[in-house]
Amino acid sequence: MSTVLDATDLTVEYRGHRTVRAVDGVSLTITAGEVLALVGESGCGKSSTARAVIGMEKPHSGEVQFRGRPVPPLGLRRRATDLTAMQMVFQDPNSSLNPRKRIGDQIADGVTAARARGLTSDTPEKWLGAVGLDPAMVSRYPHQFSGGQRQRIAIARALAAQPDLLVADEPISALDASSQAEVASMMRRLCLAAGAGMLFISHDLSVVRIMADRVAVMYRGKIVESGPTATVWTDPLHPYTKALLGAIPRPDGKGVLPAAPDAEAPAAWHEEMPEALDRS
Amino acid sequence: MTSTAASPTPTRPWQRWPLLGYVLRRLGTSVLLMLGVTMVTFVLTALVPGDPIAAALGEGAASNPATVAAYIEQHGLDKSIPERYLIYLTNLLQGDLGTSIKTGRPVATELATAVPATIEVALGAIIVSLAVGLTLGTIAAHRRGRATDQVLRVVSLLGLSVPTFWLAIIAYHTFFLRLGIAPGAGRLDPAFTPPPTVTGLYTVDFLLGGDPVGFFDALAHLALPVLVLSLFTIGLLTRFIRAAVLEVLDTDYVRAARAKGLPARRVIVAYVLRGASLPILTVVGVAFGVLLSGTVLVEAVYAWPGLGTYAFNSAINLDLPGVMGVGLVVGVIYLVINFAVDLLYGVLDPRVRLA
Amino acid sequence: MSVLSIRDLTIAFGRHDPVEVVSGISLDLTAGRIQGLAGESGSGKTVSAMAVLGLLPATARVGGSIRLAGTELVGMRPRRLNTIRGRRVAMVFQDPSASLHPQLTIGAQLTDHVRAHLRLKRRDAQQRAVDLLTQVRVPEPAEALRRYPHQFSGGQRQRIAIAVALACDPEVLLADEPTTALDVTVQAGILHLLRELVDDRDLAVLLVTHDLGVMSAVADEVAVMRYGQIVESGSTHDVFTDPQHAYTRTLLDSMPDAQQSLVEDDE
Amino acid sequence: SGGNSSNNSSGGSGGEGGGTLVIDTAFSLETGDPGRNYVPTGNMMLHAIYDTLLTFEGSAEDEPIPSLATVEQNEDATAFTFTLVEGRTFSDGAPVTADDVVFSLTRVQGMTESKANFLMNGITVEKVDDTTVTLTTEGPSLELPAIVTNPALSILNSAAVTENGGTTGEDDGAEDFLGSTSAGSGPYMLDSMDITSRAVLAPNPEYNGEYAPSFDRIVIRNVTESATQLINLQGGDSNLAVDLNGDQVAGLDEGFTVSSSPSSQTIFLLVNQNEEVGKVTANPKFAEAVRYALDYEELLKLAGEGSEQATGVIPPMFVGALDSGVTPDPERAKQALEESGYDGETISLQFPSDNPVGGVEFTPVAERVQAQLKSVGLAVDLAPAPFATEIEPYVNGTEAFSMWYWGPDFADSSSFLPFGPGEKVGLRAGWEAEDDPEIAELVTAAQDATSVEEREQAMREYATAMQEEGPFVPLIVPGLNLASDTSVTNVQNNTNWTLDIPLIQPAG
Amino acid sequence: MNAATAPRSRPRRRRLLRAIPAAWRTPLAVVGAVIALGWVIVAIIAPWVVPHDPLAQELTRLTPPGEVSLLGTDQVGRDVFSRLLTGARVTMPLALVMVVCATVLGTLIGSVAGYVGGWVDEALMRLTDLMMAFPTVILAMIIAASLGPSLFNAVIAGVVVSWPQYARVVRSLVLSLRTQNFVIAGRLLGYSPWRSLRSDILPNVAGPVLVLASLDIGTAILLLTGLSFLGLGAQPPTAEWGSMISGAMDHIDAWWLGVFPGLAILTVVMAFNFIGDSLRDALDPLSSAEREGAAGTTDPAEADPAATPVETPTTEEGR
Ligand SMILES: Nc1ncnc2c1ncn2[C@@H]1O[C@H](COP(=O)(O)OP(=O)(O)OP(=O)(O)O)[C@@H](O)[C@H]1O
Ligand SMILES: Nc1ncnc2c1ncn2[C@@H]1O[C@H](COP(=O)(O)OP(=O)(O)OP(=O)(O)O)[C@@H](O)[C@H]1O
Ligand SMILES: [Mg+2]
Ligand SMILES: [Mg+2]
Repeated sequence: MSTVLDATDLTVEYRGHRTVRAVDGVSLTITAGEVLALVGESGCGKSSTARAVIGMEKPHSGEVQFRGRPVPPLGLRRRATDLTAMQMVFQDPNSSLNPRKRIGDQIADGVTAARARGLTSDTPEKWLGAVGLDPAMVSRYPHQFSGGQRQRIAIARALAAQPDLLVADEPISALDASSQAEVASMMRRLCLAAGAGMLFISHDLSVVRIMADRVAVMYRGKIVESGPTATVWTDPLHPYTKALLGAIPRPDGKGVLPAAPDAEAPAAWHEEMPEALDRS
Repeated sequence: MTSTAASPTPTRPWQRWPLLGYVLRRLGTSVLLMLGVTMVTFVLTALVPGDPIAAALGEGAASNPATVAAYIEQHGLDKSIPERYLIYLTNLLQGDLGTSIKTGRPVATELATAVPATIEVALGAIIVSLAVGLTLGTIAAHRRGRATDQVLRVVSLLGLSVPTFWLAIIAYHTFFLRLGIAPGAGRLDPAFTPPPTVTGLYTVDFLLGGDPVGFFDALAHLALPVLVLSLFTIGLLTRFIRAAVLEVLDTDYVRAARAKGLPARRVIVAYVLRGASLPILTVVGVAFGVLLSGTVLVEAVYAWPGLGTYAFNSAINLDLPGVMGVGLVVGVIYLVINFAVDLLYGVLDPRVRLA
Repeated sequence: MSVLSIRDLTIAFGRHDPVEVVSGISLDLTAGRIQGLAGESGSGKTVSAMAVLGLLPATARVGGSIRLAGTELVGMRPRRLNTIRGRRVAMVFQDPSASLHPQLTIGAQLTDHVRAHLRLKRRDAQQRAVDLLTQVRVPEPAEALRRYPHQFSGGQRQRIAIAVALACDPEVLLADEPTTALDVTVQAGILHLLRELVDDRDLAVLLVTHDLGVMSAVADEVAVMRYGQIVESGSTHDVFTDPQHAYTRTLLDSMPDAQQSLVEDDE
Repeated sequence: SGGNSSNNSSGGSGGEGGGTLVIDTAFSLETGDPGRNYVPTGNMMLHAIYDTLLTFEGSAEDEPIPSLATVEQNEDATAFTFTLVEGRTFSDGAPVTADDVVFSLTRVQGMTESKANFLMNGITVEKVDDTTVTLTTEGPSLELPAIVTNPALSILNSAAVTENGGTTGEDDGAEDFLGSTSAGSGPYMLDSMDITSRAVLAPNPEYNGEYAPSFDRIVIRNVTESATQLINLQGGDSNLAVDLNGDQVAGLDEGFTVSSSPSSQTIFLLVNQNEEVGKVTANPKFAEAVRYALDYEELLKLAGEGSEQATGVIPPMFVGALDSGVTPDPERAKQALEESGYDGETISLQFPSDNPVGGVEFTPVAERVQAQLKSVGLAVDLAPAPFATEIEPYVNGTEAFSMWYWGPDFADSSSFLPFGPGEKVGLRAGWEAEDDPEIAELVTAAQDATSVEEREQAMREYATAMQEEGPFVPLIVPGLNLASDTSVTNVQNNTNWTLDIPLIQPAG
Repeated sequence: MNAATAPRSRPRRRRLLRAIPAAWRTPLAVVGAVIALGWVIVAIIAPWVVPHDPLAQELTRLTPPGEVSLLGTDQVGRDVFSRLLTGARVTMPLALVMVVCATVLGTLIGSVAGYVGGWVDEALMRLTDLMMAFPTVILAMIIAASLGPSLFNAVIAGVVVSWPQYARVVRSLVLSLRTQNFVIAGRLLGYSPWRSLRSDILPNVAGPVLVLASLDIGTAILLLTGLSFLGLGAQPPTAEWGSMISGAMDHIDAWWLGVFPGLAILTVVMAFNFIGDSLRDALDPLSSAEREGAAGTTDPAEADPAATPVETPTTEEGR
């Protein structure tokens, strides 16, 4: 399969009062039709990685290649047409749609982007249907939808552009617990149907388990463990991965308290374990 | 100029501030800003289609060639405008604000009396509006949607609607002449001698000189202009503080404070107002500028020898150095206020760093 | 024995045409036990908890009865309620960063109600605060008193918030989604802490959460709310293993844990 | 609120045997140095502090009377011998000597940057002996006695002034000194002065002249708004208001005395004779049309109490003034307008808007002029500007049609000769000497007169000619309204110093 | 499952459309609208209804109200009532023009500064700083004095002093919008910067700017009348309220000269302030919820009218 995304040695820094190195030497590859999940605790640099990948943030060092060509940072210039094959779905459904524009028009923008690359794309109504919404609602405004629905619309807009790569930054964490799994599986389904690759970011390992082909566990800016989801889930190697998995409370009614790490951040979590990377 | 950054470094505010670098940078931008202010004023005044000399000398002397020549020389009016600006800047660096074309006195001397007079009124008005605005704004926020809130809303919007220049004379007529409860015009009763100048604020100077009678007289003369001026800022602050308090009232930390069973008064003072202090501080800075503007329209009525009158007279008399002086002073006041506001930010909010 | 008993609690909002958001729920909190309250967003969990402390806005109308060891709390005058708030019934809010005042030191927020309720001297109150911080395992407690909330991590902040709630030795603790904003590893620590405190102090806890995993891990009893009503309640084990109400079942089924992986084959 | 401030009346009580006199006026004060002063408030204040060689008493301004000196003039009116009266002293006890006179007058001559400098142009000062000084001029100068009454030519204590930086050259540095204390021989002394707010006078203990100080303290306050002056007077915060207009004093009740009299100023219309500047206004018929179109009595109503119709360029109280002014004649005006070649275009009337003269605001007058001219078919729009902006085009003679005022530099008719063709004001109307050689001759005649009778004759002829052919339309001589409460008496006005402070007495 | 069950949310009108009727419902807004409308009507029909030519000096001067005319006559015998009505034609349109110009200019500069960023932002913001360093009236005074006093120049002065606040507000709005996900999403779809600004950013800036502008009309009227009062605005014989008051200063005993124009200014400014304040309330989610009786919302989702309650089991998480 063809590689759509190849990020090597990405480093992202935020300069300010003190320079924060949010991403510290992260390498990722995604092939077409594959879902790679990036998990880790809050603030570990998942979003920063996603932003660097899509070009919203200029990496401090390292390189991002999309289909073999470098991704320039999103500046004042208009984005090159073929780069519109990279799309993103954001965490906050409230801010990912323009509140003053009908949702149909917003999805249509995706369609236009696909056409500009010489591809065909369905009508906004079709896309609405595809994400499980009533096609009759195209002429509504975003505020007339619930958060979950808005997230679906955002997904429809991204998919309407017929992307080769979809970057989804915690697309489901703002959703009601009961619909998280459903939206996640829908995304996977639609993405794979289009033959696109997906970078799926989440802090919730149990969601990641059901939908990702591969998973990369991130801790404090570094990837500490990666490999096929089932392998990592059943047999974690890195102490941090173990702690992460162990801390998930199971709704089994058994009253078992999840294991809690002693201190806030045991030294072992910082350990580099080359054998935990690229597991098979 | 401030930013929030979360980093667990030292504990005391003054230890945390890398003050020197900050102050230096701040000074740098201030100097640039002042340069801009002087330039704008200079250009504006140079545009004026009049002859400052004729204006200053008036009828008789304007026809006396000797005097005109002396004037032109004294004020360097024969030079080109850029040249004059450069000379002005050079003198400025030596603390010389030039000489008024109209009166022939150093602008610095004239401003030295005008500025404190206005500052005294403006400060008074700020104090009054803050006190009233805090009270009314907090009450309105607590009673939001109820009758009290509506009444306060109308009252504060009314305050924002009154033309000050009109109110000034009406208030003077009413409170001094009709009711006899306000003292006459000016900063002091004619029977009093101004206190020895320390700060230039009569009330403060009287206190420093240990003269309570003079202090009360100065205070009484301050009352009417302050009240008239503060009507607008009371409205401004009340509306604003209401909004700020509302925002804070809706936070979890206030809810948490109430859940702790703290007395209502303590919740308001220690938690709510504390939480609203930053936006309030900002709007107080804005209000100060509004007040400085307002004085122009009010000072004449109260025979108050302040900056407003001075600015008006300088502008109308084409007194270039005078206008420049006003621009400069007002710019400095603006910078000082902004600086003070930013410093206070740091004091009031541990999250704010001066960076 | 029930410390806090809620009977037929109704809550409505709006003066003109009131909307009832909670319609007659009953719950009993018992010392030394954690009562879980689950349910979807907007079902009325938070407002029910707030009604106990009289923290609802003036537009809310509360009906029914809430009794704390026999004393009726509904309709109690604010001044008297203040002697109960924080002293006998305490509350922890969802967002640890939002429930601490950003401009006040931890010390001030930990001691002001202690001094108001227990009339302790400053020094004693501070000593008490240090003890509390030690108990909730905030490192360097003495030093921590002088710091501001932003100088702590999210987990630490929630621990501090819990310490604030426990400062006056309350009998009842209302915890409204105390771990939702935290990472799972941090969440696990807080859950342990909660369990420990309940066991050590004989606290009665109302734990509001929508996370069934959390519920299953720490709650002794569970009540499930929907549309302002309790649709199912019972011991945690029973509810989770043998849900009676259809809604509870849907809820459990939709959990990712209950679902099969969508990834068919490894590559 | 204001709180404890019930001393409205006590502060300003000037009645009982001295006490404080509070005078409100809109300040034009610039300096405490007589030699540098040439503004009304300064004159008012300095007249109470300093004596001049000659003076006027109150509003009696026909002829200067002796003050520090008596005067003798020669036949040609070119040499004037001043003999100091005996025994007068300065406030520090030093006697007034001829040296002081020479110093004071030459000092003004030396200070070229002083606005008063021109008063001494062409005058030579010489000391004869300790009590005698002569002033000589090149040509006949009957007005010299009037000139030396000007407070700018006050006699200073030369010893004190020299000690504090005073010189007779360009390097004089005594202004600051004279701004904080005084060095004169007048009834009062300067106690303190802030040119933006107030000047305080105290009695001169060494005073030994005619007008002994009768107040313990005189406070002259800067109150720019006449409305505030009125309220202050009514409310008892001041005893005397200087700048009230006719309507304002008309509304005062019995508790107040008003001394209204015409000022020596004249408000007039200027009609430019320069074709390049004025186009149609340059036609003499245009001025005629304006002159006869106006209803002067109606205009006068705006000016109120104390004002008079301007009968000509010389105001009524001066030698040579005409007895009656122009009688309106709309028909004549319309005809003249037609003859002038005017065909309906709108003419701008320029005037200074921020400079009331004797309480008369220019704006309503201009509005009324506009309305009246409209009735004869002359369309005018108003183009006011601040004095400072307006004065330059006026002085340079580039205003086609404007409204200005003229006041004498000293109380003498010769101050009105500048209206003549080719003279200072005449030129401002684009009126060259050759435009009207006849009137130009009349001006010379008036200037060169050496006897009072000869002069009066020449003046009258000049005024008459100006009224018929001049490019000026005198409108109003505004009144000066001095309003005072009952605590003071003998409030008199004067051309030179507006209000004669030394004359004022406490009532009762 | 919730994919299938589309929420039966009540049909809702656009937020702005919805906001206006809500705002109109408050008594304050109604009073403001009625007064403002009244003055606007007066301004339109004034020439036909005034009993006298506002410039004609045909009456006895200084007669009190009721004697020869409704509101008395002024110092040159003009009818105060006619001048008052005519005055509405002068100040109000100019204040509107001033606010519109300041808004356009400020929005333009602010959005360019905010969107382009970098040194352009720096330079433009220093410029606004510079303008804000002068108190408005003083700067306006200097400008009016140097351009020469006239109403037109007063408006220019007003624009010069009031655009910076718009620039600031717009800039900060644009700055925060620029990083909003929907703007970035647009850019990822290949929007040009101009298109992004036009279709994603400016429409979302419009609301707050509109509120600011409506609150500013009152201030603009106060500024213009204030300048006229100082003699730097309207010139005689124009019937303008500020200069009418200025003329009245010399006739303080003829109270009707000043009181009526003062009240006219007061009522007009008040009306616009009422409207602006209500509009702000209506657009401000917190208080619009409050007006609907839901004071003290505990649920932020509820506080945001965008996130309206939906009667199906499937709504999003509270936060
Ligand atoms: N614009 C920024 N400026 C400065 N620091 C930033 C900025 N954005 C992120 N950071 C810091 O970079 C680090 C990584 O942030 P990032 O948003 O990538 O984390 P994340 O893994 O997405 O966390 P979350 O799960 O909370 O979204 C954090 O410490 C954060 O504070
Ligand atoms: N102040 C208020 N005014 C009007 N309605 C309110 C107010 N506060 C809450 N509500 C409504 O009451 C209902 C219950 O809200 P509540 O916050 O208790 O839900 P919850 O179960 O805690 O949900 P979540 O899981 O999202 O926290 C909601 O429909 C909400 O819209
Ligand atoms: Mg993130
Ligand atoms: Mg809740």
